[in-house]
Amino acid sequence: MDTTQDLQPAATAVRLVYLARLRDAFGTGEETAVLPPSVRTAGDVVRWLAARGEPWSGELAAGRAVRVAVDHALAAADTPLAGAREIALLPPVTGG
Amino acid sequence: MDTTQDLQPAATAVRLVYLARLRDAFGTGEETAVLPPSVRTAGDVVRWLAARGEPWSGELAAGRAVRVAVDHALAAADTPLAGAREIALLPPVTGG
Amino acid sequence: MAVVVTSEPLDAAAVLARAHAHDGAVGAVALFVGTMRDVNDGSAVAAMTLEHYPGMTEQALADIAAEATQRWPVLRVEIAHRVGPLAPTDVIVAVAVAAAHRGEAFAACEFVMDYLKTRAPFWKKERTPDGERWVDARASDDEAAARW
Amino acid sequence: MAVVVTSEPLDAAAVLARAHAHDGAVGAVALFVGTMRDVNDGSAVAAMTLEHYPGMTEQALADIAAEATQRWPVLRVEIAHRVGPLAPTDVIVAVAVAAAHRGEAFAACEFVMDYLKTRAPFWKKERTPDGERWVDARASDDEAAARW
Repeated sequence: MDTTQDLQPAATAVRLVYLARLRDAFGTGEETAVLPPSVRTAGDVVRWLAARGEPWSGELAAGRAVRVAVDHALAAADTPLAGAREIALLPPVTGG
Repeated sequence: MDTTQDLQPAATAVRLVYLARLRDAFGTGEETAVLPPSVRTAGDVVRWLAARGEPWSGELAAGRAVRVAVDHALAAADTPLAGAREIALLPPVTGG
Repeated sequence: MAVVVTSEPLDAAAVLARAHAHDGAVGAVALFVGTMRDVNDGSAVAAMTLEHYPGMTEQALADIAAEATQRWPVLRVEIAHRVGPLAPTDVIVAVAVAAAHRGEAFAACEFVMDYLKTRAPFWKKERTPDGERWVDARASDDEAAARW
Repeated sequence: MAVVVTSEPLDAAAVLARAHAHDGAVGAVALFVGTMRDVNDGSAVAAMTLEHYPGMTEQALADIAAEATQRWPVLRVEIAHRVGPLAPTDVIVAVAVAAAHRGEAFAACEFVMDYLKTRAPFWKKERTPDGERWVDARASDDEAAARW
């Protein structure tokens, strides 16, 4: 076993949720993923998913209006994910 | 007959209406009056009535908030009375 | 566009329904309902009488509604005002404005209320433990109306 | 203070009644009702589906209501939002705010709507003659929310 792994927090699975237009584009409403240790903030999640290539890269390109909710609360780009169980990607909302 | 009278418009009676607090203070809700020729504007009516003495002088003293409606339309102090049939004195309104 | 002045209890929901009118062009209805409080200026208020100036009242409300319609792209303005004796929690006034979008519905509704409060000939007389009293006009109402 | 998210038809009058609550401290209730239009961005709209994010939605609305209660001296904030399939003229959202005086009722109600429009996880998908389309967010909504 690589001993450097022991210095990282235990990797836990998070639920990723995609809503509305993003669900349609990604072809799925949710998945379970283990985030790499380098993904520490809400903004990191978006960049990490965008690196998967299309359709992720197009929908999540820098400048696209996508908001992140961490455990049901709207997050800023620098909101830490520590302990998050559910991370959702939201297109601009249009209710009301 | 005094011939100078012929130069004035024929004096016609107007209905004077007093509302709310003013009706209570004057002890009457309306009267019919023939205004003297010098009373030409909404402001003139207030000053003419104030000259009657108490309770008119107190309720209609300069600086008291009283509005005038001429034929059911709110009037400014310099609104002319020409042809008016009903002139109402209104305390500050408090509906709604 | 309709104006109602009545001594019967007001149904705010009916005023709302008349403004919306089941109209597919309407995306927003702002409704304001003024109700009788059981306390005012520190005194308990058991009852109130709303006096008005019959003949002028309806015209004043219609003029205010027309002014709102001129200033904002609204579809309908409905105003209903109670007169006569009232008890606490009774509806005094209901104003509903229907429009395509919410900004103009809110603005026009607030405008109508501000103008109504300073230009429509209604007067409140309250019955308190110390007897009857005419309600004083509020300077804040003049300031509100001066915004527009 | 209550939040309702439902796929059943909304009764705006019931939301209004819950806010007023037959409470003698209430002098003003501002109600906003958002309804489905039959046209948007130049296209006829025959039907709409309102998607939301169950679990977050109720929390987001409760947070917005709580924020309004902190910012203004209001007595009650009631929010009801429809989800699922809707037809033109259906009520999408109803927000009622009860307060002693009208200024704070209007302000808090408008604030709730502006925040809801930019922070609550709802998405409209319209059915037009050209097919289904997700509704685009409006820049004017961001500007409205930025006022507060």
